[in-house]
Amino acid sequence: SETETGGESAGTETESSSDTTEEETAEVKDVKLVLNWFAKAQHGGVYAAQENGLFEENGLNLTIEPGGPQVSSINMVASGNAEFGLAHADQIVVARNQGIELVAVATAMQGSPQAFMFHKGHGIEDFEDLNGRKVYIQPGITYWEYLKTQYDLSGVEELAYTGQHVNFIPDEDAVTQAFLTSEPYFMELEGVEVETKLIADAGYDPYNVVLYVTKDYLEENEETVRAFTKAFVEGWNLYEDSYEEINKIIQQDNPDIEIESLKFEAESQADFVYGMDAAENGVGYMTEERWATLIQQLNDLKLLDEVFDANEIFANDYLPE
Amino acid sequence: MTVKTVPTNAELVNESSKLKVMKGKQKFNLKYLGPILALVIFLSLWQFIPALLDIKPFILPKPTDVVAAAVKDWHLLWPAMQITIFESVIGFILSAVVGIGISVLLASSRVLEISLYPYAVILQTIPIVAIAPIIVIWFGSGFNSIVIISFLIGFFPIVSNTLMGLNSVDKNMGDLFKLYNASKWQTMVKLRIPAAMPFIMSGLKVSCTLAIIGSITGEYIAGIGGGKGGLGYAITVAAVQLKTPYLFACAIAGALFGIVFYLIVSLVSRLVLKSWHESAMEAEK
Amino acid sequence: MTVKTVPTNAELVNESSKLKVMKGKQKFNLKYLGPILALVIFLSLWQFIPALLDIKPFILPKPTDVVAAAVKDWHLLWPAMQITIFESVIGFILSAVVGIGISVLLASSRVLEISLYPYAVILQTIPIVAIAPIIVIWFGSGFNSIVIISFLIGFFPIVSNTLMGLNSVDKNMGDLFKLYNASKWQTMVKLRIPAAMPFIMSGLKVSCTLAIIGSITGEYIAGIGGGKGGLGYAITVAAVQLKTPYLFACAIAGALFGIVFYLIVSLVSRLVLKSWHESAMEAEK
Amino acid sequence: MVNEKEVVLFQGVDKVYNTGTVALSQLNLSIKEGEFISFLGPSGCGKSTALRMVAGLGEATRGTVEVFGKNPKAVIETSNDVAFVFQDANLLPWRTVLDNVLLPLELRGSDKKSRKETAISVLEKVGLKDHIKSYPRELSGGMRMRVSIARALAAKPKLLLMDEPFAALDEMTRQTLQMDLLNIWEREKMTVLFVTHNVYEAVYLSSRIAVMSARPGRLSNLIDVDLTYPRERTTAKFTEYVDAASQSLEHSMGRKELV
Amino acid sequence: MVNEKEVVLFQGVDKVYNTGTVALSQLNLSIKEGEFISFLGPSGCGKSTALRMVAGLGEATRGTVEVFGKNPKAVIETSNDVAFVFQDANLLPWRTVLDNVLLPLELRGSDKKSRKETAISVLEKVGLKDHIKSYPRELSGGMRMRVSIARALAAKPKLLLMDEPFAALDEMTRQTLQMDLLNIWEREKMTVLFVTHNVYEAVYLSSRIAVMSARPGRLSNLIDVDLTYPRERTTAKFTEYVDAASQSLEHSMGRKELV
Ligand SMILES: Nc1ncnc2c1ncn2[C@@H]1O[C@H](COP(=O)(O)OP(=O)(O)OP(=O)(O)O)[C@@H](O)[C@H]1O
Ligand SMILES: Nc1ncnc2c1ncn2[C@@H]1O[C@H](COP(=O)(O)OP(=O)(O)OP(=O)(O)O)[C@@H](O)[C@H]1O
Ligand SMILES: [Mg+2]
Ligand SMILES: [Mg+2]
Repeated sequence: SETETGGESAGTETESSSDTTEEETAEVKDVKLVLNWFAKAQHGGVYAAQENGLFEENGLNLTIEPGGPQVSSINMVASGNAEFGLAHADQIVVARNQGIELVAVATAMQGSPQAFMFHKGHGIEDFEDLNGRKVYIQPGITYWEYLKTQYDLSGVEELAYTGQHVNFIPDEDAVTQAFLTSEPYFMELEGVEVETKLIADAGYDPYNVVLYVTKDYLEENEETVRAFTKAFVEGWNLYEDSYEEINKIIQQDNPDIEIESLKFEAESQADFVYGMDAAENGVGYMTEERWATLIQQLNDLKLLDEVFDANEIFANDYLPE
Repeated sequence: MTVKTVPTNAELVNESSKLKVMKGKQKFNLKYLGPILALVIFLSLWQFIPALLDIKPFILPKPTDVVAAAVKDWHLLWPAMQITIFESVIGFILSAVVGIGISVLLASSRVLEISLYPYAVILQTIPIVAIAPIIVIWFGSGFNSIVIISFLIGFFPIVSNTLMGLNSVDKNMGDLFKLYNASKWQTMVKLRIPAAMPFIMSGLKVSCTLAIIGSITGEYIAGIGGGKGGLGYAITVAAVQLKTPYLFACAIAGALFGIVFYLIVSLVSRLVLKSWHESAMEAEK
Repeated sequence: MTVKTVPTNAELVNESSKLKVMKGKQKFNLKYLGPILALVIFLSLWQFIPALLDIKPFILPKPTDVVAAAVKDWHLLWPAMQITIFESVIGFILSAVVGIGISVLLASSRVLEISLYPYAVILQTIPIVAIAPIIVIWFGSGFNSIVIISFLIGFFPIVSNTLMGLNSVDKNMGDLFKLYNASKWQTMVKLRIPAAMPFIMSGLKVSCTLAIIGSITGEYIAGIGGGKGGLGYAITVAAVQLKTPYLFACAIAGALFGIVFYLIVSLVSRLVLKSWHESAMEAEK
Repeated sequence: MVNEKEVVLFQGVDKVYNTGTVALSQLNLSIKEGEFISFLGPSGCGKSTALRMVAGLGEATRGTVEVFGKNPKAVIETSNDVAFVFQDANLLPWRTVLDNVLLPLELRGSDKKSRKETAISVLEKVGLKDHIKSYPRELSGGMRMRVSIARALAAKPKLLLMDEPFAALDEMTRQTLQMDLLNIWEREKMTVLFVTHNVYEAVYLSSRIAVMSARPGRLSNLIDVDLTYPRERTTAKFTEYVDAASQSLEHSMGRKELV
Repeated sequence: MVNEKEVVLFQGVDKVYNTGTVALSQLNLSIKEGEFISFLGPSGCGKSTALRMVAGLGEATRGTVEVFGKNPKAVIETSNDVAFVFQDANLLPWRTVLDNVLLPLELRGSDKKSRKETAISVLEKVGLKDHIKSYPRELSGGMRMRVSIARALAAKPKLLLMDEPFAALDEMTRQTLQMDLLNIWEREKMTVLFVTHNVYEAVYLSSRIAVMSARPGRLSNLIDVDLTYPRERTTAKFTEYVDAASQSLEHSMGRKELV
């Protein structure tokens, strides 16, 4: 029912899209965004936009709902419990194969900060060096499937990643999955020296923290999506310089996280957010080529039944100029 | 003084035995009709409500979707089930043996009980997710840790029930044992344990189903080690890949195994209690 | 015919009452000494073994580390505990009410029991992680879902125990009710439920501790929604940040709450059973 | 007896338990309204079994048992006319003495105030007025049995079944209760089936005595006691009946030894 | 009695239960080795309470109880000399008749083969040889009580406590068991404390009769029965004792009414 009412109001919006300032201020729309984790610097843009009133300016009344270890934002968006979600690009592609038609409208990160983490001096040159070592990896995670098709990893002792590193730390030879933007910092804090190797080095580099909606929602609420995306991107731009203040807001939603760790995350993710393609095309920008590559890769992994056109799954059209 | 003798009315007897046969049939019908009807209703609701409300299979798959997924990926599902079954059974046996053992120990001394029982409660209430890494450090990743987690979850219901049972012995029977100078151990073996049997059995029933939850959760939090993954692993993978129908197939496989496990334990319970306890006794009139 | 009368030996009495006082004191000592000793031994082992083996605090924190972390982050820990307590209590009350209600319903008809009981077992054995998405979709992320998960975990031990109790009524008492033409409902209220009380109470004890596990796990799998996070959230975030001492503080807070919750339920259980059941009765001689 | 309505009818009743024990064999007996019939017989001859059948709590393996011309099960399911003093007190441990006695009245849904009065008055009769607030475990064996008797009397049944109700009582209490019971029986015109091992008691109370033999349980003799109430235990006629009953009982047991 | 060793001694014993009931008041009684003493008294006068104290299962509120010169608790904790036939059968429902009787022998750890022989022989004595494989719930009330008696006899105690053991039995079984009991008592030289409501039984069995009164339970009379065993129930002397005991009992109960 939520989608229906959304659809009606969207209809009126598209008709009078030329001069809508009056209507937009008159009619504030309630929308919900599900994060892909508890609030972090990854979501800095959202909080910056919220804090600076960008959503309100665009006629949106936003509720932010944090995710969690087992919370699937895709399920919540697909079922209509939320309008917007954040997820990684490969999750969005896989979802489509299950009949969940989503459209990515902006990405927070231009690449994937997903990496392997090693004890210092125990790093790897090549992914095949993982053989013979313990690797803590989340069961089913797609990049691991990808690596297994690219390299012979039959000698790896695969262990489940559980969100803790207590088993990794004492074992010099162990390898664990990690986010470049967070785990290494905590290791340093505890005096554990580590190195990292980006998964992207293997050629698997999906966009991370991607803003998406369902295809149906998009078709009926183009203006809302446009407004949201605008606020999202502008929020990221504001975050670049004001992250120290915004982090305090983030911490209100995730009080257990240390402000220093948010700072580290914000600084180490800057290149992913503002660098690469974003340097040229602005924050949130995506390319057809990257999406097509990802689709092809996932198809090769048999995670897709068939290859489809990348344009069906992403759109730069809603990004602000 | 009068003795009245009425000959056995053969017809009457015949009729009554006919009645009994009919009654037996009706009982049979009810006994099987009920569950079958319930199943049919349940499955049709599940099949048609999503269809009617247009709920997508990735949110709530219909039974047919689930069956299709199970058939398609049977070669993955079956081995996963076997692993989970194995882990759960071992975990359950561990919780039964250790649980009953510890209860007997605690019940044998009031001091021990009040000193150590809190730790049994802690074992139950401490969030296993939090201590999983320590379990892994001690027992290694994979099978051992999974079994330990399954054990930890199933352990407390047995302890709680067994202790309750051991402490609720009929006072007069206790007096009997006191009088005959029974040792603590004799009282335990010959009086308290038999008297606690109904409680113990109820604990075992709860705990056998928890053992499954335990081993599935265990695979989540303790990893699968070097070995093959069970249902927990399969569920994680299915969740990551958003294969909801297969995820449901895994969940239902777990649930079905749970029911079978439960039935087996119930059967054993009936056999054990048969000789004396009301709940297991066919009332004879 | 002889009547021998020996006057009360006042001294003798005095002596025996002195003896009783001493005995009382000894009992007191044992009652408190045991747990205290156990606690001291447990804590010292935990304190010194990591120190001896040079285990770092972020792998296995010592009690002092844990206490320090708890004190330092008390402003985070206390609100998290409050939330978890609230969720667990609501979840527990739900499972108690629904569990006992359903058991009574099932026990009132054999057909209902065999038709529906399997679904109660399913509710227990179905891996909650697997159906979490559906729970979240139906009940929303956060509080509601967490309570539902806590309820689902605590529900079955109550059903299993209550059913066992309702079905193990003394046959002679059952006959009495039959004879006096008691309705099903009267038999339930005046005979079966009171007779099942010890079983129900044992189920409640198990389930109150499970409710905590449920609400902590619930935050993992259903998120915290719009609300503030409880211990499950705190544990997750602490794990990522390698704040192992704080993680332990959270886990222990959960366990302590579990013990307190358990003690409260036990107390209620004693009060309820007091008037008649052996396990709760101070044997009078 | 003036009234000739049949209250209980055993017709060729056999009872074989699951275990193979033949508890009753070819029991034929018709009991008329207003009768006070006592069952005498060796331990294990099936007296309790027979009473349980009349109460609808057991089924005959062969033959029929009728109460008020109907199936006993139907009788207890449709009326409150039968009360039973079981061989053991069978009290609910979680109810006080008073609440135990109130039970049949509660189940019948009678008026709250009047039921309490009834209960207290029967408890007074059995000498337990001072213990109405006690729990069964706080009572002596004989007191528990008296509560059970009070419970049955409070129900004001048309058919009263009593299985060795006075066995645990001292002679004096016993005699008081015997007199009370006879008074109630005469006033309420109930039918009483009474099991006892005490021949004096049987003769003192009953209008008819059924003597049973064991292995398998059979009716071996029926003795009509033609004495007016209230009876004197010291008359020659009384002693005669006692001797007759004793002999009949001994005879029935002797026969058992032969089988 | 030749032997003058004291087996049981009550010295100024009071028993007040938690509930405030005064079950015994100023009980003074000394029982010598080899005595057969019966307790007669109204229901609820404290007979079972007194026996439980002797068995070490209850504590005196005031005064002392000694058995074999020691604290009763110490006695049961160090020896197997005391056996108790409780007022209700108190059988373990999960054990067969045979296993119930074997229990005290098992607990004592006696030889496996001989204990089975002992058990079967006492079961034969109480007429239950054919039921040794039955479970308690498959027995009649009287049969259960007989199992309980067999269990106590199988223990071959020096001090035997019996709380209305024969109340649920028919006269004939009762007389047989009375004779058996007397035989065993004479052969084994045990001391027996016996509670009964049957004055004939008390006179037939006991060397001494303790008559008690109620509210609070007190010893009101001690009657030495100077008759040789085996006794004849029909002699004038016997009847004299019965009358004396009955009167004493009535008197004691009359006194109660006055209080
Ligand atoms: N539930 C049962 N299952 C099997 N056998 C039984 C059952 N109840 C009674 N019996 C057997 O049936 C016979 C008759 O038992 P019943 O209780 O009717 O005897 P009774 O005449 O009341 O004896 P008593 O005077 O000792 O109470 C006995 O041999 C007993 O063993
Ligand atoms: N556990 C108990 N708690 C409180 N009061 C009790 C308890 N046991 C017995 N009494 C009370 O003590 C008194 C004596 O009881 P006891 O059982 O000794 O009587 P008794 O002489 O054996 O009677 P009976 O012949 O009826 O068996 C009774 O008034 C009874 O109510
Ligand atoms: Mg009987
Ligand atoms: Mg008594």
